[in-house]
Amino acid sequence: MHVHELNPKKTVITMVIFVVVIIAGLLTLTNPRLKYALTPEQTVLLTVSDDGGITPEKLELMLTGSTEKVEIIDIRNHYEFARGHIPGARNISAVELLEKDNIEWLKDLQEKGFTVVIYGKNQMQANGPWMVFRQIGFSNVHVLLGGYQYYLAYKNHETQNYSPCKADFNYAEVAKVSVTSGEDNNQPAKKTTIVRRKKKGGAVAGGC
Amino acid sequence: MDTKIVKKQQPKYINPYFGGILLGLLLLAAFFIAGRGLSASGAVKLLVVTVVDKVAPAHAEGNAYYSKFIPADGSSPLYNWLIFGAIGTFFGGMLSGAIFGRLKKLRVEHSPKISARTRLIAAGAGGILFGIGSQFGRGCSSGAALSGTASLSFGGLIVMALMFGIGYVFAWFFRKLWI
Amino acid sequence: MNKNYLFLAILMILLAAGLLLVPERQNYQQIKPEKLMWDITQTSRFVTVDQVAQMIIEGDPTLELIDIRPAKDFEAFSLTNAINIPLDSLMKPDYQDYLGIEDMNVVFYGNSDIKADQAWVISKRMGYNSIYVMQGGLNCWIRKIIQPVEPEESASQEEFDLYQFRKGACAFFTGTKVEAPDAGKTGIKVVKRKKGTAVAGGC
Amino acid sequence: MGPLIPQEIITGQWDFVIALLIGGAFGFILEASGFSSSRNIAGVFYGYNFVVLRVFFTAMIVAMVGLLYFSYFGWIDLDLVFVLPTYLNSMLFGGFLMGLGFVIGGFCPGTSYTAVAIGKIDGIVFATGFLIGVFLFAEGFPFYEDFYTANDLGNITIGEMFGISNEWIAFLFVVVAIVAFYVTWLIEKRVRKNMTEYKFE
Repeated sequence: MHVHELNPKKTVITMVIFVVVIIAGLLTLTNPRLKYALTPEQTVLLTVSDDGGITPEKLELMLTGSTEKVEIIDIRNHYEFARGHIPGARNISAVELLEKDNIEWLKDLQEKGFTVVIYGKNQMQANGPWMVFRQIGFSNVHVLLGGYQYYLAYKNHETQNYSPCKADFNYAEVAKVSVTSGEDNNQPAKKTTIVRRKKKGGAVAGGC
Repeated sequence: MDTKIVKKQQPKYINPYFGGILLGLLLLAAFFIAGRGLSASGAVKLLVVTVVDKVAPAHAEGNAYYSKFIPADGSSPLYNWLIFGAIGTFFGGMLSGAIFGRLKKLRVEHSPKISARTRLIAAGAGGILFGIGSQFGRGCSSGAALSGTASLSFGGLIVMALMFGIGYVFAWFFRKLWI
Repeated sequence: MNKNYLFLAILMILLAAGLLLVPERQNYQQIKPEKLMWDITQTSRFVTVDQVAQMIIEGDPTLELIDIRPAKDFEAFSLTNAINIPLDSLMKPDYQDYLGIEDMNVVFYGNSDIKADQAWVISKRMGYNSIYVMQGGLNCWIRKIIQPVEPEESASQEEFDLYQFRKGACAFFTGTKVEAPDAGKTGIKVVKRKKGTAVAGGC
Repeated sequence: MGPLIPQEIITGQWDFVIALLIGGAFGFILEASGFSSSRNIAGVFYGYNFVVLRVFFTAMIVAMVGLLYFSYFGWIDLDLVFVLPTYLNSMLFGGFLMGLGFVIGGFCPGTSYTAVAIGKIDGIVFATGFLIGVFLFAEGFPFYEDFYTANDLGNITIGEMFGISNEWIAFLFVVVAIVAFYVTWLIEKRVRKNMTEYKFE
């Protein structure tokens, strides 16, 4: 054995430093409380399928029938909830949804085989939270199609079929037809008259 | 034997495991900073490309291998990470040699059983074989075998296994060169 | 043999064994579910059709419209200079390159805003920033920009201004003199993100 | 956060300075470990000096384990780390030639640079031969262009190839390396007893 191979003191020191760095790395790791159960690719498949949405008709059936265990979560704020909500719904506003107690409760429901339906004032409001729940593994969570607005309309029997993702127009046709109507008010767009607009209150932005 | 004499005969090398760990950490740093490992053969490749491009530009353009490494923007292939790495390697070696007292006048190191001329012929032949082999293997022992395997590339493993394996297979034939 | 060698060997084996024992972790580039939920509750991701129309008319170079409808629908009609990424292909590497381009504001749109919002949620999860959803989708686009309704006389001045803008925009998008949406498509300036460069929020 | 340069955290001229520093450290470690001497290197094939194996395997397992830990901590994005693509036929042939060149020449390119740096003529000759070899390869490239790219497996990792996780591969490497260290130590002791002429330079 060569002299320089006799006592690996420096080797040990370097190695220990390396190990300390790695242990420090391990200790500084914060383990996430919530983990994604679906990969982004699986989430894409979920959005493409029509799985996970529940119509008001179906919700009514589930509530009246005794076979299925259903919990309803209203994610609007407390004020809106107080003004009216689906009977039996529990109010957890959107920002509170992922709080520890609520996650525990949802896990409990999932184990007991409950179906959970969440809704907001329209489908958009509940859409994101529903996707988050699905992505973190709550496959029993469904979203109420159309939200509370459409639910009310359904209750008052003033609805047609709810199909939010369909095209309401044949866009190409409409755009072409408008060419003629556009010529009536033959008014070229002047850049000077155009002012950048921020989102205004309900009347302007909420319509569609 | 007097310990002093033993120590004098012994070379002033660092512990190989110490060197190994340092090299491993350096490799890790290279991955962390540059996203790739160490390389030695790439610089020679670029040097060859540059020289051929200077001497016979049309020939270099026509050859699929040279043209791969000639930058499209007309800048010199020498202005490259690999070249700077190789220059660093040279001076790093020189520094170490100076520190440990190995930086001496030009000399040939060879086994006492062979002449210096034989050693040089062998070195040249080995160099040519290594040069051709490193291009087929996408890198030499540092680029493909060490960095490749450390980054868990299957190709790196193949090159490393074959390099040492073939070395052992043919070691018997060339034993006179070394022992 | 020195005991230190034994120590080194054991240390190295333990270190490697540690790799096998540590619990699995997720890709750190994706944002945490908590953060995702927080971003979802913010309404700042929405842009109105008026804003989009204005950006198109002004030729805003940072605007990147992404049409998440199937390719067939996209062929039939699309907004000026929109790029088609059907929702089911959102995660394909080719299309991922369109997201996360520096200085570009991505606006998703579909027939309505629901599917676009879903595309937004997935992209947000992947850590992309500067992404938006066009509120109401194309249905709203047609109702407001192509077929604007004149406000009642009691309406405020602001609403009349808006109506004037929409009529102007309508002429811009449907008028024969100005470039039609279809003509614009040929000149799409495709900027692809360089392979391997920073995904937004990498560090 | 890493790797820094592909993510453009470090940009501009700095990367050449870093290349110089990394290369310098590389050369220093090689020389200091004794790689500037071809007889030290070739000893690995005859059992009288396993320094190559020791340095090489130690570096490999440290870097491999470190890389996997760094990736685990989120300090480095393995997708952005260059994984050498695998062209099976060409790499097998290349490995064959390099093995042959290794045992005949006694250097590899990196070590020959350091040998040149401390004034070894055999190092200079090897490096020149290497340059000629690369030139010969490039000149003959049209003849084996197809062979060069045949059997392209892409940027495949060892774990993917054998269908087990890369963590297990790293663990196996560590175990194999440590066993190899012990066995070669025994061999070296026996071989050196019978060797009298070998002295270091």
